[in-house]
Amino acid sequence: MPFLHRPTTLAEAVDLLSILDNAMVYGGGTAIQILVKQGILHADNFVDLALVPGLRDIEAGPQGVRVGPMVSLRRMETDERVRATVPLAAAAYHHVANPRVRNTASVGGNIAHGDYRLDPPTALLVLGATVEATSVRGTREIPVREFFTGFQQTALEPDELVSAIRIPAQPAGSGHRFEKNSSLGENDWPCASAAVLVTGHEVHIGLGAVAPTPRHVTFDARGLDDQQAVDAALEAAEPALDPIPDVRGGVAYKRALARVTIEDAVRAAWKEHRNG
Amino acid sequence: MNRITLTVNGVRHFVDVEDETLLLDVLRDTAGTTSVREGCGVGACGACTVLAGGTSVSSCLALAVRYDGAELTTAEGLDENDDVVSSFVDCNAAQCGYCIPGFLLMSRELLSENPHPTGQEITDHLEGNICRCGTYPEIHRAVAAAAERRAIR
Amino acid sequence: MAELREGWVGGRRARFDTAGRVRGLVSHVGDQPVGAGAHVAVHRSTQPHARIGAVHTADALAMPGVYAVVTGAELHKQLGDRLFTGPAFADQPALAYEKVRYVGEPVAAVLAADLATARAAADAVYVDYEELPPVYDLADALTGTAFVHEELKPSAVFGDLRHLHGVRDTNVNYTYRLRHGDAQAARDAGAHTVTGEFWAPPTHHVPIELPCTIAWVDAGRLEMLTTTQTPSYVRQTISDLLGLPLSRVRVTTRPLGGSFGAKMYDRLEPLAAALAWTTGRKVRIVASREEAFLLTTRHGAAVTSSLTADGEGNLVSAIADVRYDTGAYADVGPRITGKSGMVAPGPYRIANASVLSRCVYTNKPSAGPFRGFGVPQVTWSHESLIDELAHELGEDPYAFRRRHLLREGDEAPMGTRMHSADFVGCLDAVANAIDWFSPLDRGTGRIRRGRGVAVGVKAVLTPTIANAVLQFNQDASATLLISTIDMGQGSDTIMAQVAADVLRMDSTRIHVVRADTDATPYDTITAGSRSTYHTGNAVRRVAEAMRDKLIGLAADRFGVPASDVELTEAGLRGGGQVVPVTELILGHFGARGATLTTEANYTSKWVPYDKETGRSAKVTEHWFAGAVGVELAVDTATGRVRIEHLAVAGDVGKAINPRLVEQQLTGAAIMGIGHALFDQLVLDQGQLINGTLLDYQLPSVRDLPGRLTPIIVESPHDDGPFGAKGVGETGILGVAPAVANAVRDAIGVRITRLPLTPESIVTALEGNA
Amino acid sequence: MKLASEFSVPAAPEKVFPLFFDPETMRGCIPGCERLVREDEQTYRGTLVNEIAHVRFSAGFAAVISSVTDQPDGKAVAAVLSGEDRRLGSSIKIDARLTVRPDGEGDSSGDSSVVGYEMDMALWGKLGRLGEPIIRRRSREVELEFAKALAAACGAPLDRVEAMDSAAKPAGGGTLRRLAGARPAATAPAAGQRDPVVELAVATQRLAVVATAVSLVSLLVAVFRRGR
Repeated sequence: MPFLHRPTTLAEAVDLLSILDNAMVYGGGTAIQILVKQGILHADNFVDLALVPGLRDIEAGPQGVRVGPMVSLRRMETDERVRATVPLAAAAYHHVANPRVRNTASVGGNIAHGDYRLDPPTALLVLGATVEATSVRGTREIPVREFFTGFQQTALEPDELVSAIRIPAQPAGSGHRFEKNSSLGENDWPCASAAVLVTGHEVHIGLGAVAPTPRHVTFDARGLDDQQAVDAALEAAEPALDPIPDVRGGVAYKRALARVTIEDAVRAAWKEHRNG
Repeated sequence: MNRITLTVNGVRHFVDVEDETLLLDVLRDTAGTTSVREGCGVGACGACTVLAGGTSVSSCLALAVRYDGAELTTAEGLDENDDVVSSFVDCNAAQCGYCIPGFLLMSRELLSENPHPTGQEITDHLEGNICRCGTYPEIHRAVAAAAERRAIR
Repeated sequence: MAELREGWVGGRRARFDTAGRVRGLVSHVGDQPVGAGAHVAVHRSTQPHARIGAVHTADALAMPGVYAVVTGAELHKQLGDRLFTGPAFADQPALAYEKVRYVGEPVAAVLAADLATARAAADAVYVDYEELPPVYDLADALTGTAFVHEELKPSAVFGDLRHLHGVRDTNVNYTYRLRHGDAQAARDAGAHTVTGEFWAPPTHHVPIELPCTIAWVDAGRLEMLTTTQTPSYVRQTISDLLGLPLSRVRVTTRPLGGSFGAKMYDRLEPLAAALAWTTGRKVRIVASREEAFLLTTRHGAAVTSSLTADGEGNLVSAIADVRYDTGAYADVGPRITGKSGMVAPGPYRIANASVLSRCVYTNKPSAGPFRGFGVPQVTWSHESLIDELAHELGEDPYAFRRRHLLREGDEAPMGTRMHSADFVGCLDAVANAIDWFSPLDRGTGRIRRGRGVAVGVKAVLTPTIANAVLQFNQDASATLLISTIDMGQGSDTIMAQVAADVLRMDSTRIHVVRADTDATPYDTITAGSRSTYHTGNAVRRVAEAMRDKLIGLAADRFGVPASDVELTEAGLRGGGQVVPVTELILGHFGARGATLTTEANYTSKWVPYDKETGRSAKVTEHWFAGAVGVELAVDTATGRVRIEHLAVAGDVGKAINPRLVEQQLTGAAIMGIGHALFDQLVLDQGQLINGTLLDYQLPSVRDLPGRLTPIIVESPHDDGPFGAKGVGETGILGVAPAVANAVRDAIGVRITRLPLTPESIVTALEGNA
Repeated sequence: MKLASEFSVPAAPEKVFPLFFDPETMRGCIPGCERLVREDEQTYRGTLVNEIAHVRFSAGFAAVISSVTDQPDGKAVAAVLSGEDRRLGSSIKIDARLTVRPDGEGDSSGDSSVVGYEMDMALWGKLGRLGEPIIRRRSREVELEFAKALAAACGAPLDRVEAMDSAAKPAGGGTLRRLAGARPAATAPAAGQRDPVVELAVATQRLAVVATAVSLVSLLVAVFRRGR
């Protein structure tokens, strides 16, 4: 395993990232440990954020929540303020893997992994979240909608770390739904997932596992009834569907499942919005 | 080499570990708590579950240095009269038993967070543990029974 | 008294040490420290089929903490062709010698101070290969010109394989043929024929405990502690491998953390023994999960079959061409090919049957025994066919089966009569449980419901041998020595129940000794659901011998004939006197703590298959009969199947412990649900691509049916201990076809390839539309 | 694993072909190709090195031509490539078929070719265990890199090369015609139709695409560098 650095301040952490060769941020460590064991991760240095104070904070206000990178996924599903302010995000975090993984995996590591199948990015895309990226050069803000640049690639520079994620509060009266479908065991990775937010005038859809990156689409929902909204959603999502065939399904099946997932999620969110 | 302190089932251990040493190996080789077992090595089966400060962790993916100072509980640390243990026993919730300590600790965590779980909540909390003998029905009943026992007290 | 009876035959007592299992206090092989021993890691082939050139070990040897790097060539230099072992064919080397035959085959072994060093050093080994044409699948193997083995090498053990010795230019290592009547003519003349091309993929057992073997040399003897279901077999293999008398090999065991067939015959043991013997070091080998996937698998099997009825709906012909893909090494594949091929027509009265069953080498990880021993793969075929035939004839699939099922005394197509195999009782039980004849809400929109049933038949492994030794202690406790391995099925518990029932004693006072070939007597294997019947019979006999011995002592003491003495809970009673057992033995020996010893044997016999017809008047000691009924819902949009109710019935003759029998039935059904819906090993040109638990699909608590109903059917066997038979495999046989039949009922589509993934269902629906 | 695709190069076949005579050009086109030599009539050897996100991947590989076929609308060649990365304990073997034909549709000026490939790729060892989705995904990106480099080498104007990039954006269709999952057609070696010059050209081209596939391996290693 690479050398483990354990900085105790954020400044020290970004310094390390700027000077070390082949350094990688060690957050929750769940994904990294798996890759280490598979013998294919060849980082020379890990920069462990566990001892940096303040990175486990959740700040909540009427505008939204600001979440430190070392906050566990589990807290995102259980924290009352998160559940009240951004329930769609709480729902998506709840669906990741299993409770033990969610206890360990971190919000920052999860998004930095950039994997196309992860659940939380779908909700973060829909809610218009922002990633705070910090390096020795300072802190910049990256809209999540610009964060996923390629297959397991993100907008982060090698010397940057995720120092926070800010999620704007869900609008009052909006309807939301997170839907996830696996294609093999019930507890398998998703084969298609969709987070949907319906507000007074538009619908946002975040898609997981149906393309090489998490995808976001939106459309104007004014004047539509529920069936029209579903049709509009499927039409809007169509160009975003670009599934990778694998043991969990071929392209045709994954597209079909994505459409079912979108339809179910839009219907449920639409209904909640109407009833809400 | 790092010197860390782990409290395992109430006993303090002072251990020298490498950066890469996994909590699983410290628990098995140093603390001698062999109920913590490697089943998959990737956090997917739950056989290596340990409670750290009451929170479930896959010890096969956990760096030991990160648990310096932690209070750890393994299945050995639970009393035979513990509600969850006795419910598992009474419900016959073990065949070969290899995975059961992991289920036991997950159940403990669930009931400490949620004393009256629904059937779906029990399922949700145990989803990441594999019992290849297929003892799920008995385990599910045991968790519900433990919740009832606690409620009666 | 009632408590005492809970521990006798028919009682529902809990397993030994459930509390210890729950808290993880039962120790397993991997928990044993090895002290200064060497940890072993294996360098594996990156070629499916290649000649081995140079094996470069210098980099590995130069690493600090590495003791030795051993290659197949080095082992062969010392052990010669004894390096090749296997239960049916002596074809598998402990380390690849001259050739590699699958991706992941062990090529070199590193011995090091710790496991991490050993694994790093194993990565540093590299090998020059000369590629050979690979054989990836059954089609390649049967029609191509590349051969996995130069010639067939049947092991010395089996006389019926002798004629295969030295046969060249084939990948078929064993062929079983059944010819009963003229199946082809009957098919041609029949009124209704259904046909199918069925596929059951390779799968893995995935017991959660990883395989582990520790071996060392002690005073010129090779000793080992290992995760195995077959200690007696392993002792023989190691004896043959090292050229030692059996008395100089000791195999010891601990309870297994699950196995299901994964930990038997030649796994880590030959390599561990060879390394310990040739280096003199104590060695420990533990497989990682990824490695465990390569040690053995369940046979992928293709079945091309037909079933024909005449104008009156009588079954007149069953034809099956069965191909088992056994991978690079035969393991027990030839036995599976025969035992399972012979039941390919199914448990039905069929006038004419023809089966061709072949065991085929390919360049893939070896396939071996797995719960069901090849029978689920043929059950998949015959239970799909008879269902389809019922549909074709417009008959109810349950009633059609029931009409044709074999009854007590009927001769099955392979020539053996049925006894204690209540197929009708099992089928009725599951049909009742799922309310087969009640109206079903079939659904109108996206969700469609259906019901299905399936019946399974399997023969117990025959002939086999079981032995038992009983020491009755002066304090009225007992020590039972058998070589049955408790791997979760509860054998230690039920064997104690059998002995306690005979000896009218408290079953918790009987300790069952863990198999240790220095102490416990020979037992063929713990597998194929054979232990309850065979070892159970040996235990019953050894207890009866002890009872007779105690009665003899009491008769002497009372001065009455033995026939006047009776063993009761209170002690020995006769001639108006009663003496507690403790006092009887104390009086006999004049010493506290003394022991009485008895021993007993049970050996089953068979009549070998007729060479021409494949038939036998007694092909098996007894039959397993089971049935599964399923009610399920199909989401036609996603293709996902939700099983709402699954009922599983097994005829166990007599349940020694109904609680454990029910658990075996439900546990097998849950494993079967995985096989039905998603569980499979995916290989791409010889490379396993889903060999981690992140990708390999196992049933979790989320995959449970809404209801799961185990049903015990008891049709006592004349020769079983108290009428009992085993149950470990019965529950799994019919699960996949019952699910597929219910899917057929729900959406009108017949799927013939397992697993029934949502994609396969959606695709089939589209094809049907 | 079967991979198949085709892409357009903004140059006529007559312009594309000569480039394949030049190992230097090919070396420049194949992502990560450091060395490429012709050993004999049928055999080529090369080295692929990739340094992406700090990971250095190095694999020696060999390509052996098994057949060359003239077809009514172009040329086809079949080859077998094998390579090995010892450090990662992995081997790769590819049965591949490559075709080049004039682009009938689209470009009205006629200065366009379609390069098609069908590969049956076996990846054994550590990398093989990772499964196919990553490789499939990476194959598209590597293909695009190769196609762009080839187009540039053909002397296509820079704006057209850049246009390939945008046209190849996911779900864009256009220049990149993805046929993933298509089964390779059988290739019958046509005796008597061999043209040594063409053979060499197409062989090298074949080699290029095959090598492109090998470089997928290096790219997917890079994938994991970025994992968190």
